[in-house]
Order: sequence, then C-alpha cells, then structure tokens
Amino acid sequence: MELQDVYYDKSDYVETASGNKVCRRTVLCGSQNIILQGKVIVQAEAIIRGDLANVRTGRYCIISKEAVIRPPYKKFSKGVAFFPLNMGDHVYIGEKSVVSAAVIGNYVYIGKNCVIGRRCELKDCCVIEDNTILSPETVVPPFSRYGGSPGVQVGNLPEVQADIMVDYTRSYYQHFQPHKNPL
Amino acid sequence: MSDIKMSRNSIKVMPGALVCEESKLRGDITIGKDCIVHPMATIIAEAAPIIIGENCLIEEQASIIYRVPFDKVEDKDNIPPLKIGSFNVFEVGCVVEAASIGNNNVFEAKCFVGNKVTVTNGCTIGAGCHLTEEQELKENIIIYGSNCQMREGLSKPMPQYSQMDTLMKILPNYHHIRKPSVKGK
Amino acid sequence: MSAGIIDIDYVKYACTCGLLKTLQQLYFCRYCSELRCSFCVSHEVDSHFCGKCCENLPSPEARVKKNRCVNCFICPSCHHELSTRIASKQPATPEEAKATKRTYYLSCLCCRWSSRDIGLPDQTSATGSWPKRKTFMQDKEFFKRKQKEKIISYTDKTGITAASLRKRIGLPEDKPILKLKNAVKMVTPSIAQEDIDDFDEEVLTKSINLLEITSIDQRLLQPDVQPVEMNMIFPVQKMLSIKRSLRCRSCEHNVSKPEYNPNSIKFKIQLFAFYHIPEIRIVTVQPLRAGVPAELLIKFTNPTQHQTTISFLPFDTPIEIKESTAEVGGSKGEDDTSDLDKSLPLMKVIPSGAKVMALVDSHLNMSRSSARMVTPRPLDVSINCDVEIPSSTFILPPRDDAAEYDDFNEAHNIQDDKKLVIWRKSNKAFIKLIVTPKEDTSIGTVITAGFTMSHLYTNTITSVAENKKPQKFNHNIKLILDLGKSVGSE
Amino acid sequence: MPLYEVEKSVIVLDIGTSFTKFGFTSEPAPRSIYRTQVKSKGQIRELWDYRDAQDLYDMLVDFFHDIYFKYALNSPKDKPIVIVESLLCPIIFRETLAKVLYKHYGVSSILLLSSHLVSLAPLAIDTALVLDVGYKEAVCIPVCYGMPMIHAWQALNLGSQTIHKHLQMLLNEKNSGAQNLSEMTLEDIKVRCCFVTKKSRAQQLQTLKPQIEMCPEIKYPVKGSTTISVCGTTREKAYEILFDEDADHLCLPTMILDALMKVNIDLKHQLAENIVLIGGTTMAMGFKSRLKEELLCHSKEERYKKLNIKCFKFHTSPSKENYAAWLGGAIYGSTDCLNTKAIQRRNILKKRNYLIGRI
Repeated sequence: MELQDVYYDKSDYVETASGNKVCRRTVLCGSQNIILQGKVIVQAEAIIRGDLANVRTGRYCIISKEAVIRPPYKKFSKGVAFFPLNMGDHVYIGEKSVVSAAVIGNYVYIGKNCVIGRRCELKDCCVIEDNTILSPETVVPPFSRYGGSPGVQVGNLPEVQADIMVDYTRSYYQHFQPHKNPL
Repeated sequence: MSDIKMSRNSIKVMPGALVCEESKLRGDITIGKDCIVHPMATIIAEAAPIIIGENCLIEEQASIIYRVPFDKVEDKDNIPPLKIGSFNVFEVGCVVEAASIGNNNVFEAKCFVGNKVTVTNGCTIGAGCHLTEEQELKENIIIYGSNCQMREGLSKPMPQYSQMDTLMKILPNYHHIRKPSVKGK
Repeated sequence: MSAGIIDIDYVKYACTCGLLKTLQQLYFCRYCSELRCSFCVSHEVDSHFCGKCCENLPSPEARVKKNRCVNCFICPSCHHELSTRIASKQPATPEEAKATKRTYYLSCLCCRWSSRDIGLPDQTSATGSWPKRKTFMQDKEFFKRKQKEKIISYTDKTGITAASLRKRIGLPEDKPILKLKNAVKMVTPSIAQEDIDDFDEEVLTKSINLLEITSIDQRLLQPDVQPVEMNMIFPVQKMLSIKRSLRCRSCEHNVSKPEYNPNSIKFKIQLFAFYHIPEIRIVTVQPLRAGVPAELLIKFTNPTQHQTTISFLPFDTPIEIKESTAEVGGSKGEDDTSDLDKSLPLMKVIPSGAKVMALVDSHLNMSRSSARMVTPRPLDVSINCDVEIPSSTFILPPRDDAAEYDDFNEAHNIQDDKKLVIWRKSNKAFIKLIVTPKEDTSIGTVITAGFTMSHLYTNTITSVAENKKPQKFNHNIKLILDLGKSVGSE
Repeated sequence: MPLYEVEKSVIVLDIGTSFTKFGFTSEPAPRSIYRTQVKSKGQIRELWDYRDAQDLYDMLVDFFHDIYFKYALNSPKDKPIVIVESLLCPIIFRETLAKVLYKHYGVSSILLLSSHLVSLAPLAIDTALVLDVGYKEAVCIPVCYGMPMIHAWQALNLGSQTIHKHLQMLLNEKNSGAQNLSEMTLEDIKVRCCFVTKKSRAQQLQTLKPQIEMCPEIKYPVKGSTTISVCGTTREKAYEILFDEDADHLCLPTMILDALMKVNIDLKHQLAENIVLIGGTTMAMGFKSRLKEELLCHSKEERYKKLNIKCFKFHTSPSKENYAAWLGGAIYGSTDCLNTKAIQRRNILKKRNYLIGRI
C-alpha cells in the first residue's frame, strides 16, 4: 500500500536547513552532542541522550514518538564510560522503543515497543519485530529478522531489503507534511 | 494528578543525591543519599510517602508508583510509607508498583511489577517481563524471557558504583539539578 | 519469509511456479526471462559464518568443527549468546595486580547464568580455551567404532548362515538386512537385565526445587547428555549460519549470489525481480460494494534503465511458458511423477555396464534438470472482483536516479490517455482502474481483484555477449490485488 | 577399503511426531533435537498435522529447507540421506517425503530404515521386543533375527499427548486457573514434576482414601501471572493413564503381552527376556520398573496364562531412549549399507514402485 500523508502541526516542529524535522516536544539532552545528518524526523516525546555520549544518525532516519535513544555504557577496569551511538542511513525506530545499541547499521527497522539492550550490534539490513527484547550485546546479522523475548532470529529478509527501506524512509519523509490549513 | 495532590508535593533530597529537575515527582518523596534520578523519570507517591534508600539509580521514563495497596483499600488513611532499599536500579521505561522493595534489585528496561508483588533483595526483573500475580520474589531471583522464567542467581547483581560515579560527573554539565534539601520546598 | 515491515503484501505477483509472492520476494532469471521464487530455485550453501562474531569459516573447516563457532557460546539456560567477561577480582596490592593475569568467565546477559554457576574455573585467555565437557561419549565413540568395524567385516562373510536362517523362519529370499543383523549379533551384544532400578524413593519425600530441574528445551540443547539438573548444564558452542546462493533450476544460472564477507549486504549476482519488473502499489480505492463500480488508483514504477510500455489483459489470459520449461510444462496438471515415467523407455533399453554408464549419465543430466524443475501449480486464489481492462497502453520512462533530487515536476512529452493515467512523475505513473466486486459478495469479505500485466522487457544479457541489439519482448505477469473488505450500502 | 574411513557427512534424520532428531552418520549423538514444526506464512504448524498431499509437500519443502540450511548447512544436491521412520508410517507421508527429497532437493539416494529394527543396532542384538512410546502412539513390534514380525504388531494411542491431556484434567481438579494451559507448559510440568510411581502406590491412589504419604506439592509459576499447584497425587497420577486398562482392557503392558501371544512359541521367552524401550516417553523416572511390575502382574491373568512367562528382562540403551532409533540409523548409515541398500535417485527413474523395495 502506498503510504498516506501524515500531517503535523507546523508550530510543533522545527525544520533545519538540512531537512531535519524535529518536534519541539522531544527531549534532546546535550543537544550539542547530537548530530542529525539530514532529512531526519524526530517525533514528539522522543528522548535522545546526547548528554551521555555522542549520538549520530545517518540520513533519512525516523525516530518515532516516545522512543529513547541512549548511548550504552561499558565497564572498564578504571570505571564506566558511555560511548557514542552511531546510526546508519534509512533507519526507522518505532514508538516507545528503547535503543541502547552500540552500532545500528544502514537500512534497519526497529518495530515499536522494543528494547535494544546495551551494546547490541544491529548490522545492515535487519528487522526487529514489534515488542522484541534484545538482550545486551546481541549481534543481529544482515538480512535477519529478530523477534521475541529474548530476541532470536525468527526469519530472513528478502535480498532487496535495502531498497525497501530506502523507499520506505524516503516516502515517509515525503509524506510527512505540515497541515495544509493550520488552525 | 489532581491539583490537591500537587499541592501536597514534598520532595526531600538527601545530600549527595543527584535529581534532575526535568524528572516528575509527585507526592511525599524522600530520595536518599547518592541517588541519581535521570530527567523524565517519574515517581508518584499516591497512597503514602515513598522513601528511597541510598545509591539508587532511576533512569528516564522509569516510573515508581505507590498506589493504595490492594489489601488496604478499606483503610486508606493508615497506609505505611513505601520504603525502597538501597542500590536499586530502575532502568528505562520500567513501571514498578511493587508493595515492597529491598536492596540491590535491578528492574530492567520496560519491565512491569504489579502492586501485589513483594521484591526482596538481589532480584533482577528482566527487560519486558510482566509480573502481576501476588508473590514474593525470594532473594537473588532472576526473572527473564517472555514467559517470565525464573532462575536463582549465584549472587546478587553488582551495585552500579562506577556507572553512578560517571553519571555524577556528566549529568550536572547538562541538566538543572534539584538542590539537596531536607525540607520540602 | 515475509517481505518485511511495510505493508507491501497487498499486491501479489504470480510466480512461474504458481505461487503468489510479493515482488520483493521474487527473482527474475534473465536467461529464461521468467519469474522465480524461493520455492522454485535451488538453494546452495555459499559460505559459513558465525552470527555472533561475524567471522567467516571456510566450508571444510566448518564441517570439521561440526558447524559450530569455536569462540562463541550460547547459554545452556536460556539459549542466548554468552558474553565473555573479565573477572573483576580486586587485587589487594598494586604488585599483586601486575602479577596476576586477567581471568575470564562466560556470562549470560539475559538470564544472568555464568560459567561460575556450574563451577567452571575462570580462564586465562578470552577465547579458545574453554574446556570441552568430558563425557562418557568418548568411551562410546570407541564402542561404536569397534562395532562398526565388525559390521563391515562380517557383512560379506555371513551369507550362508543368514540364508539358512531365512529358510528356517520361512522368509522369502533376498532380505539382505538379515546378513547385517546377523553380523551384529557376533559383536559384544548387550545383555538384558531383569533387575531395574530406575525409581528413586527420595522423590516421594523430598520436596524439589523447580529452579534446580532443567526444562525440556534445556535438556535437548545438549542431546548427548540431556542433563536433568541445572548444575549439569554446560555452555554450548554457537551454531554457524550460512549465506546462500540461489540458482535457476532450468538454466542453472545463479539468480542471487552474495558477497563473501558476512557483514556485506552486497551481491555479486542479483537478479531480483524488484530490479526488472514494474512495481505496483495500491494508492487508494473507493469503498467497495457488491456490484457497484469503484475507482482504484494504483502506482506503477519502472525500475529498469529502459523505457517500457504497459498494457492490461484479462486475468485469465493464458501465459505461455518458455521453451526451457516446456518439457515439464507439458505435464502441467498431471501427477508430477508422470514426467519421470516419460524417460522410462530410454532407461530400460540401456543395459547396466561400465561402458554405457556415460551414456546413462548424460541422459540423466538431461533428465535431471527437467526432473528437478518445479511443476507449476494452479493459482490458489479466488477472484471476486471484476476489473475493467483498459484498452489503451501507457509508457513508463526509465529510472533516473538523479530525478530523485529534482523537486519540481519535470515536463514530459508523453501522450497519455487521460482516463487511464492520472498523474506521472519520472518513472512513476498513477493509473486509474474501475473495479466491480461481484454481485454475490457479502459485506465484510476480502475483495480480491486480478489482471494480467504485459510489460515490454528489454533484455540486455544477449546484447553484451553477442554484441547484438538488446532483445525486446512482452512479458506477461498475473497480478492479484487485495483491495480490503467490502462495505455495505451507504 | 573400509568405507567408514571416508568422512562423508550423511544426514541421519528421525522425524518424530513431536521432536525431530537430526545428526550425521558415525556420530554418537544427534546434533540437535528440535520440535517437528514448520513455519509457514507466519504461523507455526506441526508437520504431522498436514491437510493433504500438496500441503504436506509444501511443509516438507520448508522442513527440509531448515534441515539443510539451518542445521546441516550443506547443499542437498546429489548427496545421500538416511531417514529413520516407523514401519507404520503412512504411505502418503513416505511418498511425499521421497518426492520432496528426490524432486525438490535432488538428493542422490535415500536410505529408509525402520525405527524398531535399527534401534537394536546400538545394543548389538538382533532379537528383541521393541516398544516405542512416542507422542501420539505407542507401537510394539517384535524383531526376530533382524526381521520385524509385522503380524505381531500392536499399537495404541498412548503417548505424551495422552499424558498431557490427562495431566490437564488432573490439574483442573485442583486449580481454577489452570484451564487451557498450552501443550508446552503441560509438557514442562510433566517433565519437571511428574514421575511414574510404583504399582503398590498406584493402587492406593485409586482408592478414595489412600493410605500413603503423599509426595510434596510443587508450586509451578506460569508466565508471571498465575501459579498453579501441582499436588502430590497429580505428580504421581499423570503417567497412570498409560497403565490403566481402557474399555478393551488394553494398556501398555498388555500390548507387550499381546504381541508375545502372536509370535512363534519358540521365540516368546527369548523376546520377553529382550525388551527394548525407545521413545522419549519411556525416559520418565520409574517407567521401566513399573512396566516390569505391570507385566508380571498382567501375565498372571487368565488371558495370558498360556504364555507362561515368569521373567521379563530389559535392555539398557547406551544412549538416551529418545534418540535410540536415530543412533541406530547413524550406525547403519555409516556402513556400506548406505551404498548398497539406499534407493538411488537414478533407480527411481527406472521403477515407479520405488518405495516397495524398502529394506
């Protein structure tokens, strides 16, 4: 099904020069440490914890409502350090998902209500189904579909998954439009 | 929350605790020494005061709610305060309504603990687990997986000293912090 | 294998084998010019890798390692992958800290099981040194091997006894298994016991702790031991994963071959239908009522570098199957063993013998490919909606990646049937069709419409090889559209 | 030149109703034991719940796809495979299986082995009474000098499935919240809490007021939302369904005795003294000793008087009972049996009735 237009309140969103659309009702902690590469949508009440460490997204990422992006920490012999969270291009993060991964590749889809545990590695082209709980340090290989609690591989993805995600995130961005007649 | 309850807000923050202003605290709450409350965390003392022990870590979107215990609905005025022990970790998005919480427990991301549950010491409630049935979790019990499988741990989870040290250094750089106070404002 | 997340399975394409798939799941063999799907291609193991450490293993090595990763373990308690942890033993003095080596243990971050739970000592190196469980299996291996040797050596010798035995119990001739069993008898046979003691009186009185008894899944994770108690479980090496290459069954060409690197998402060969066949998506559909015509808006996208022309044909247009598959296609609808029968007379006349074996083999090779072809099956779909087939055709320009960055509507000089083409932009066109659900459909039934799409396909494969002009031909595909549920009258 | 030296990995498969045993020849234990399920169109289905031949064909294609590309990690083309199956396997299953393997996967040959027969291989004996108690049914076939005595076969619908149903009934009596437990949960309760009790206690349990000390109760938590109590009687009675005579006075022990009644008189004693138990259900604690008790008791009955058997002896498998048949297959598959007795792909082109030539 072709995506339908999603309308937002123009006063509610900030659009940057590079095409990022960020809701005013998000919580961007340490915003100087957050880099949105362009054409990224961050929806209402999403939390990005840039205060803990750098967060960098690729182009065409969608961070849905109430999602939490939280750089993971790692214990060293001399204490704990939070380290940066890098996200590739064309990544979708569903509503109310908590993402504490170390790396998120390109063309990754994370469903809603997921928990991506500390220092998980989501490789390119993978799908995390809705309500999945990925235990810390899980590695999700390319073209795999994970689901369940604890998350395990439940299937494979078609080889053209990258194109599907490009198409999806692009059209999501194109259909994410301000209200035509603001009230 | 109704306005009446808002007015009864009485937040006591013990010295050494780090409570971000962007957290949502309602009711009579005492936050113990060296605790960290992240922004967007929620603590609601609806039925009676909540007293949180030392070195607790409460992350964003976590909510601790003290509702009227199911067995005391008749006797609303006589509800004892909820005492939460020390070294507990409440991770992102957990909802804890437990009747009693001991020390050294970990409530992982997006878990739910109902108000009929008694949590003793050293328990880990895994990410996404829903505990609703009336029960007492014995010491060092680990709940995990979609079916809330149970396991007995060898020892209690390690306290997150080093993480909290780091947070103590980082958070004040970015957030407004509530001033420690013994009296409510 | 579902297409993924996005609701794209409203439009199904009928594969050559008769299965309905989404475009994303299909392959397009350029040599046969046919659609293929995961069911009707042959799969082959391309490379082995570990899904945890993402390291490649050459296939022979993988076989020796029993398809398991050397370094990665899974938790015997919850089947999650184990993480290696540094033992955090606080040294008493700085000197001691230098003297003591780091030690490691395995820990599960899902259920908090650790190698210390079963008393496994911490290891001095992070990988490779984990002790293998010592089991009675080693003894058994010996036992079995011995037995096997006997079977081999006796098989040929015991013909006489077996034959006489067979006569005695009045069995027909040529039951060779007897020979073998007889042989086994001569090996150290097991002796049956009269006294059995498999009941533990303790169970009647002792209260058991559920947390100490393993579940069936935990037991079966270690099939050789099947431990009953939790303190008997042991870390299990992680199973390897594979990358697959796919091959067309009729022409033996690859339709998909991935790159070797486990982390790579690129392909050496990628004949995916998504890159060759126009994509169709439902945009909008008017409320569907039985017997009432409704407008259906669909979007066509041309993924190829060549202009194509699309025309519509009724759903039940027969689709010819190309020559290469015709042998099998001939037996369409019949029992699929019939094509095996066809080769029967040939096989019979060739006597067995070394010289003619080559002949047999060549014949086999021929028949193999055809026998391995997947027999097409009838489409498993019931169409309950008529589609008004437009007589006019329309053109889809080639894909232009640069056009993605043009935000304005470029001018095009394509003469369109305005009734058919509503709007177009670069390689996309929005098409209006009139659909009418059948009169007898009750409210709430899922409305399924279908038509045959004919598109002009430009095959560049021969042009490269023989320096000819690209071949152009019309390729027909049956499409099934799920239009949602019908509604009642206004 | 001994063939077993050639390290050729040949898949050995035992497709049980509940669990599939998968491994390679010349290995002492299966690589994996997993549920016989197929994921088709987003839902998990039991392989044996097929609707028709076409449905089974599609499911088997998916099933073998998993075997080759998830477990064996091996391309199937032109490789042999060993399948251990019951003699009572439905023709439709066997034929579809062959079709899938030869046609869809292009295997070079299939070696079909009878589970009752090959389970004797690890024991190195050739005459025994084999009782296979699986998920759906219990099948008893005497094997004499390496020949299954088909005419004496006995089968009853007794197995894990019956136990699970019975257990659900017992649990319902004591718990209000135990309705509709999933089969997986019931299986887990059975495996972790229940056992086969002794005959003397079983008799007591049947009386209204048993004069015995009950075994302790177990609290079993289900999904963090309910706790069901598995009381002592339930724990002991779950398996009793196997030993209770049904309307036709049949139960597990009588199957063995009935089978003995049908074999030649000279073989009776030998078979009774060589009983082999296979199948996962026989692994329950106390199963063997109880079966022996019951056999001795039933053999005194009038109907079995003429058997005149006073002694029953059991073999102890070197492996776990649930993969005893698989192990037999792995042993057979490692001999030249694989080359000589397997049904070659090229032969099925010759013969239509390729499956009649089974060994």
